[in-house]
Amino acid sequence: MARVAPRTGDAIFANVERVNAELFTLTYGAVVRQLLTDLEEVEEVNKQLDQMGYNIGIRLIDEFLAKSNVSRCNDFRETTDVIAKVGFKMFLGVTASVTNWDADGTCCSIVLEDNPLVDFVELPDNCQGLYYCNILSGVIRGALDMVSMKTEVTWLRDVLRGDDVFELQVKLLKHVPEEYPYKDDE
Amino acid sequence: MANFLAQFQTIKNTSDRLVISVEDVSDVWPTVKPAFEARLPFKRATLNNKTRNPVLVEALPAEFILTTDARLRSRFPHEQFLFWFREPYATIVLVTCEDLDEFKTILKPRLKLIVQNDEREWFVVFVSKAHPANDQASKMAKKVYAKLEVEFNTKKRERCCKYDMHFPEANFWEDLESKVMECIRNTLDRRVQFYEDEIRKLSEQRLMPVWNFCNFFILKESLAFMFEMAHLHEDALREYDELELCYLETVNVTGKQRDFGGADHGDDQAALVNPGNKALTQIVQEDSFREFEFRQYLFACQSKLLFKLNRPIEAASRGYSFIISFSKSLALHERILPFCMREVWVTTACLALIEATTSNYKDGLVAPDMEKEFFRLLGDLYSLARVKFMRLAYLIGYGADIERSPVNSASLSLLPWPKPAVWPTVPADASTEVLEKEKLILQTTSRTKSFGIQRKPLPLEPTVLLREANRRRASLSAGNMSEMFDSRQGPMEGSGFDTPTRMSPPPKALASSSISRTNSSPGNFEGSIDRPMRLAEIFIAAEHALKKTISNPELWKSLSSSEEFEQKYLDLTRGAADNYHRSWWKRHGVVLDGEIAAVDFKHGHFDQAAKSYEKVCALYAGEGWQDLLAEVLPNLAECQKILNDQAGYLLSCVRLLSLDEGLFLTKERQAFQSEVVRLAHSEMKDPVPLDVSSLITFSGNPGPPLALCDKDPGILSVTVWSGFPDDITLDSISLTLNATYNTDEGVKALKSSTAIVLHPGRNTITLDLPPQKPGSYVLGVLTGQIGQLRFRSHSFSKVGPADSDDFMSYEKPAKPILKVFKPRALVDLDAAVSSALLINEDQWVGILVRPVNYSLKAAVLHIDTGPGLEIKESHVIEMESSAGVSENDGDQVQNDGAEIRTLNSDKNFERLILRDGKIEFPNWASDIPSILWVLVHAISDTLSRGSSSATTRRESIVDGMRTIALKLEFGAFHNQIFERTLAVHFTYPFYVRTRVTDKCNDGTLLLQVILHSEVKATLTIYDAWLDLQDGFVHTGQTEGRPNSSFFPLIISPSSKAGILFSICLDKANVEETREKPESILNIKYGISGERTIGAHPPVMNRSTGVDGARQELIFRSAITLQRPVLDPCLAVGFLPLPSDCLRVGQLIKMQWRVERLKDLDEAGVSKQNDEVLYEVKANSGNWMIAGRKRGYASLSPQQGARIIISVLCMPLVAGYVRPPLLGLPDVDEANISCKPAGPHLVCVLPPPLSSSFCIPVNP
Amino acid sequence: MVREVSESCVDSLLTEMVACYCNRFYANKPELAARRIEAIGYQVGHQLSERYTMERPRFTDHLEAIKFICKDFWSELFKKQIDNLKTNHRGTFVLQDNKFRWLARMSVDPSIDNASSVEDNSAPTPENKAAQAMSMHLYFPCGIIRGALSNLGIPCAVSADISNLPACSFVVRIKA
Amino acid sequence: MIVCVAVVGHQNNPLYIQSFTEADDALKLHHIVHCSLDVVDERVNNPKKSGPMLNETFLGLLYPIENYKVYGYLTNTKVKFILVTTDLDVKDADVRNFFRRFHAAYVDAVSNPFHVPGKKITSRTFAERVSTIVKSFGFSSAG
Amino acid sequence: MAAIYSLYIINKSGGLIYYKDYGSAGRMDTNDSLRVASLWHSMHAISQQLSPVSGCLGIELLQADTFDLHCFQSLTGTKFFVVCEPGAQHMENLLKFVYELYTDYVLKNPFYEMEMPIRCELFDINLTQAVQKDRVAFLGR
Repeated sequence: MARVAPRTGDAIFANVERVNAELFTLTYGAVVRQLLTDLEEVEEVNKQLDQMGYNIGIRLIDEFLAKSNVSRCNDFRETTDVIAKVGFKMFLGVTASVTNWDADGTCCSIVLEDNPLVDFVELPDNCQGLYYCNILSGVIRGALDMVSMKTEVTWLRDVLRGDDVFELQVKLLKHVPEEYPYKDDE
Repeated sequence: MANFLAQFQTIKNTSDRLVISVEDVSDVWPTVKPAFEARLPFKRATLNNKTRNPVLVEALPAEFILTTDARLRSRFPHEQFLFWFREPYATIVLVTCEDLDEFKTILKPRLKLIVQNDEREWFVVFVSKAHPANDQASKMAKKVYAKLEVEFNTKKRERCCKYDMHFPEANFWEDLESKVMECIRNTLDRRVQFYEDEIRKLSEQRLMPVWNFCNFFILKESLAFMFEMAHLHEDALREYDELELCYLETVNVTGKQRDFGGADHGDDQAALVNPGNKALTQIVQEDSFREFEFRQYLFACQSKLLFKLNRPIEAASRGYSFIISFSKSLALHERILPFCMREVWVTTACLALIEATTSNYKDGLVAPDMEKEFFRLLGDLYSLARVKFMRLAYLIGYGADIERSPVNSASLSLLPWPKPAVWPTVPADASTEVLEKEKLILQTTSRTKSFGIQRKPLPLEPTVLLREANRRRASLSAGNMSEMFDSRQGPMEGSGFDTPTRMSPPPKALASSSISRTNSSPGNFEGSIDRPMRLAEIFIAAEHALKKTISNPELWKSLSSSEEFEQKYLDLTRGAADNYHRSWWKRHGVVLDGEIAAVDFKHGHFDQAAKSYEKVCALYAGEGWQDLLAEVLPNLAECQKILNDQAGYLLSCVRLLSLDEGLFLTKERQAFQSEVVRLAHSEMKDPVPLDVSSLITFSGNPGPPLALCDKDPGILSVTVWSGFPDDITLDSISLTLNATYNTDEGVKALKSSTAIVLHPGRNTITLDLPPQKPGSYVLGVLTGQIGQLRFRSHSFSKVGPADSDDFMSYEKPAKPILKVFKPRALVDLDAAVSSALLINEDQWVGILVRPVNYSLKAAVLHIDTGPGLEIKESHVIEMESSAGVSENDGDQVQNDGAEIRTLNSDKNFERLILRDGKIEFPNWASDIPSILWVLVHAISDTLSRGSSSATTRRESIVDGMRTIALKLEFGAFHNQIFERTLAVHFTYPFYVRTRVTDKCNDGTLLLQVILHSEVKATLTIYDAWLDLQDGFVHTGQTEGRPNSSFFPLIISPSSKAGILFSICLDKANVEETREKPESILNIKYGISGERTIGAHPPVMNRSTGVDGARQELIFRSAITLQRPVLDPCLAVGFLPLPSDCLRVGQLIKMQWRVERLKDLDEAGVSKQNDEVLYEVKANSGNWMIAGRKRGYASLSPQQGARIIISVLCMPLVAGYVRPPLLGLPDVDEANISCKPAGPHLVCVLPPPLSSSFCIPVNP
Repeated sequence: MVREVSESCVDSLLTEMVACYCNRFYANKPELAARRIEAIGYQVGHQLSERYTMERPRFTDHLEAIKFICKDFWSELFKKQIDNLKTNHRGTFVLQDNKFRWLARMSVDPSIDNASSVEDNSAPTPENKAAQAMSMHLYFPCGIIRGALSNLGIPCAVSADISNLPACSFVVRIKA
Repeated sequence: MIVCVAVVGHQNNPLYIQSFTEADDALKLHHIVHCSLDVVDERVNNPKKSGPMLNETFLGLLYPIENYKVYGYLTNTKVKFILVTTDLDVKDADVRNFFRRFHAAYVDAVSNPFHVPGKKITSRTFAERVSTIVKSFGFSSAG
Repeated sequence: MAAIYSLYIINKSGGLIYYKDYGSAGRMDTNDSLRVASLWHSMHAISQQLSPVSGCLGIELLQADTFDLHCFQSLTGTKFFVVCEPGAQHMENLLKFVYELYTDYVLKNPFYEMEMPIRCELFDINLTQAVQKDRVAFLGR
């Protein structure tokens, strides 16, 4: 059947239900703060945020695919591009750019100038080492997991830590092949 | 027209009430005068105000003046209208007359003449002299009066009234007054009308050059004055307001420079509340009104009216803003005014206004909030006066006496410095004074704060003045034009704010006054402008200048000496503070109290000072204004120190320490600490309690709480933050734990006996923890001792330093720091053998020791055997780890059993020695299950009894039961005790039953012996023989052994085997008494068993090892053989019971049938053999025998005779029980055949349920 | 121009936040989880109220503040107002939203009745388990309301009631 | 010229106070701000005074003292902004506008998830924003 | 005219997580549906391997003489397929739409656990609306 052409991020963002970014920003902020209060260890908080992100990602990917009927990407390069151009736009209303490809095209950086998560945020001195936006990396990891790409997502630059932009490094660990319901030896 | 001013004012001053002229036609005035004047002032009058609305005036003053009076004659018509307010407002025509003719001829024409002039408001009063007794006369009077009325009354207005000299009519005076009022009202209206017209005319041409404010003023004020006379103060006030407005509009805009005024002597004293201060002629010169005087004059008039309206509050508020605005214009003209005129004026003005308003103010006549408002105004006035006064004092060198507090620096530094045209120079002859001052300055060292606190000088240091003064002189000398006119640039210029910015001074100059003093060279000081003046010179110069300015003696007095100054300063400050306290502005009040305190302090009134300071501190602390608090708190502390209020002093020190770090230098904070320590260790009479919650905070360590078991001591480590700048030694410290859930559990205090040194910032201290009750605990209060000082801290590290978590956590529950678990089995002791052991043999009994998540390190086991059991001390005790055992336990143990198996695949084995009943556990056994093998020996001297078909087996567990009491001491301090008594069951290898299987006709009996194996081990029987009791003999020659082909006979666990013996009755000696009542069965057997299973070969040759080596045991069992009933002559039969009716507690009749089977042969039969003795045997626990147990029943000797013996019984227990037995003691058992032969059971049902009838039912 | 994000961001964040606290941290202590979630809401409400009351005169009485919550505040959050406000004039207000957005995507197992209210964390018997799971998601909005009001100087307790879905009513009890 | 701006919490505790004079006279400004709270209290608690502008956030001029003016602003959440200036002819519009922008800055500052309500505002961003607002005071009635 | 017999959703590991029978021909009991699901799952997978062209995404349409089977597999491996009468139109759009409903009402329902059978009334409601013929037709354009 004739595949429907993928839609641009802006087109989708224009159509989806939207809410005040403030609500989102503040809520996330409150969550992070509460986590810090309860878990006390910054490292632990980073882990939890990533975990939460992952759980969100594995659900969100389907919505993403459904709304932005993108077809299967040929390679990792294309995938990351879609995430940056369409994914971020469609959910956060901002666009990211993809840079710093390595030679074999399995590792790149998603660069984010603007990030609604961190409006108003200033890290207190006792929370250095906190990756405030760690939830994002989790989401990406989770989402890619669902389309059978095992990845490793790490923060390279963080505005809250004095850098000029946010930079997420996405490294493709392995491309899990489709598993078949029967074993070959059967 | 200005030349009228003088006259105008005199007139104004002379005339102060309404005039009523009296036309005394017939010379009766003298006689009536007293009566008339008695009516003055008029009680109530209704007049029309400017807007023609009736206004009620109380007590309207007026004056009767005869028209012939000089004051009313000789007026120039042109001044008439100008001073119209003084003209009569009513004219009373007094007449009297006795007869009509006289009236007609003389009086009437005269009156007509008088009243023809319509300018005046008039009416006629007819005075009747007629005495009432003489009614002739009075009639006449009436007639005349009637005539009079006819003549002068018109329909629209009554102009006559009649006054009876002797008996005035009741309503006469009302009549009179109403008429007077009518006249006054009309006159007033007319004149108001006139003035207004005039004023309108003038104000229309206001913008024309010819226009002259003076006329306007006179008209306006005349009108105002008229209103005032008529007590219409509202209107009067309005006139003045309009006048002022007009003045400000017209006068100040017009370009041409007017004389400002205020140059005269005494002008420095504000005259804003006395209008008569200066004659108008002085105020006005060639048509120009001097602003200085005139505005004060206007305000004075206004305030006067306000007071008359008794609105002192409004007066105050208007006055305040007037002063503010007026001082602005004073600033504008400062250059032409005397030195510091402005400051002086404002001071005096405020004081005057305060004086006037307060004297006119009566408490409680206004709403409370209005009142508060009023006091606030007074407060403002006072503080304004205070500030200006301080500035003056400062100029002449009392600066050192002024407290350098935020308040003063704020108010002072916000004031502009005086900007005289020429800065006063030192008079030539003042050299001595200057030297004096120099000395004075050098002496007065500004008080250093306690604790050696260094404060950067607030901007009212002398240097500022020095700079300011010299700057101005320099700039003026340089002819700096901008400076010439800088007074135009608005008051703010040169005010404290931009002072520092403008002349960005080198820090050295700013450092302190002393420097500037040293670098000022003494010597020739002819006011040579280029040389900067020295401070002393400035002071002296200012002093002289001020002396010229200030005319008010006592103001000068209060500046004459620093003591006087201080007095005044105090008064003003108090005034301000007290009033603020009564207003909304508490803070202002409290802060000023602080200033008062400073002075008190200086004079050594430390307790007052302390009180005030405390208030201030409370204010700042309560609202968290630490910077300000840091200013005052040291002073408070010092007071307390001096007052020797140690508790207070310590507290202050602590509070100082707990302020923001940045507020004090480390050096200073160290000083605070050293004070605390010093006091703590100094000799204090009684220990002082101190709350250091803000300084020492504590919390549990991050991470999970310390977990302990019930009755476990432990070591608790707590994080403590110290706010002290240096290490501090706590002699002792104790921390309370609060149980979170069970509140009945009180607070527990943990003490640390040893001294603890707290470093600044984070510390971790450890306290050893006595055993606690189960539950979870949070930290409570930290208390401790520094020398004599008992401190306590409640706070957790919420306010702790930065490294502590300081996130917004609304109701964050206090984190439990300690969890003590419920008492639970920490270890389990159990018998490791699965079945009974052999009695009378050495046997290994295994004790399974299983720690339950708890270490048995260095545990000690006490073993105590019960009666009938002994431990073979000779032998060692063996211990081995028993991984295998843990399989069949709960999963809890299961999985740690699992991990055990992994960690020690090789089973540990060890031999231990039992020392006086105690065993020490090896370490390897502290965490894993292990078995302790103890060699025991159960002794029982009784033979086991077999049972025959006749007698059934008597089961009794107890005689096989032995107990081992175990007591395990373990835990870190052997504080945990676990006690258990193990029951070990011992048994004989066999249980023997016999029965006679067959009777051969040759009299041989086959005796079957059935062996039940009682053990879970295989038994091998090697031999068995029977020692027969009397009455029986063995047949054959087998010596009572079965033929040996039987043996060895293997009996597998818990199975049976049988052996046959052939015996026969011993005919020989039936009769003789039996000394061997029972036969003994001997069995030689072996056993092959494993000790974990249970009965097993005894240890001795187990130690020699080889189980192949067969070792033999002897088992002996007693059995009673019954002679079979060979010739039955009596038969006893148990009659069946009705099936259902056997219930606990219900009587039942048991019946036996006794039958004679055959005649007894004569031999051995007693004569009374027609009677049989019977006896009922029953287990009394099960049965209650109601009838006779024993008795004789007659039974005829003939064969076949039968009787029924019946006995009433009641079953006591439910279940299957053996019924009572009927026995016949007299008859040889051999002759009785029973039916049923063997013992049998009957079923007893439980009792019918009923609450009334209960019997314990044991299962 | 007010900044926006896709609604599913907020939805997933909330879902995950609740899941995280209820299933991972305090799996067996619903009341503790509830406390935390409520606290998160409280902070958000606290900050939002600060933001949304800018540019408007101060409230003179409680009713005004509550009305503000119902109208402007709610529309900022949900692009709709509270549908129905009731009060007993003694400090208790009931704000009902007939189609509460945050419940719009939730469907509890039909098998289980969902009559519940946030207050009762009675022992999680199987039948009110789902109801409790539901109410866990309501602590957040409750916290928001409480935070907003208390920041406006009105200390209060807020609970939610979802006896008739998808309507949801919040009960505000002002602490006298 | 603006001399000092301050944020005062609803318990009258200073949350942020910044003076803009080179002189080290911060202390006296603390004092002025603190005392001006008296006026705020009076305005708010005393019905008579606050007539029509009963519940307007802008409290207007608090102090008519000679050489400086103190303006006040009270948010809905009972947080007070105090402005001390030495210009004696200030347009009300300017002050209102100032407070509006200041309020915005404040709201963003307290929106920082790590800011603890009732605690001092330590945000650098806030400080910077404030100083720009202060600098532009009076010039831009529009902004 | 285009009648839909039944609708299936299979999770990535082949488990049937949703099955709806719209009456009409060939009514089946639960076991049958389970069987069909697992059968289809493996068939679909195998088809991908057997396909001559590389990068094949598996069967999309299976035409039998009594029914058509349209299948749509999301990139996350969830399969939606519908059994309908031969020649029914717009089925892929329907499936696409079901996918969106799935994301909206199943995945966003906090109480739904991934990969588990779907029990969401909201999903049911919206689905039934979607399946009505006119709805399908509408989806077509």
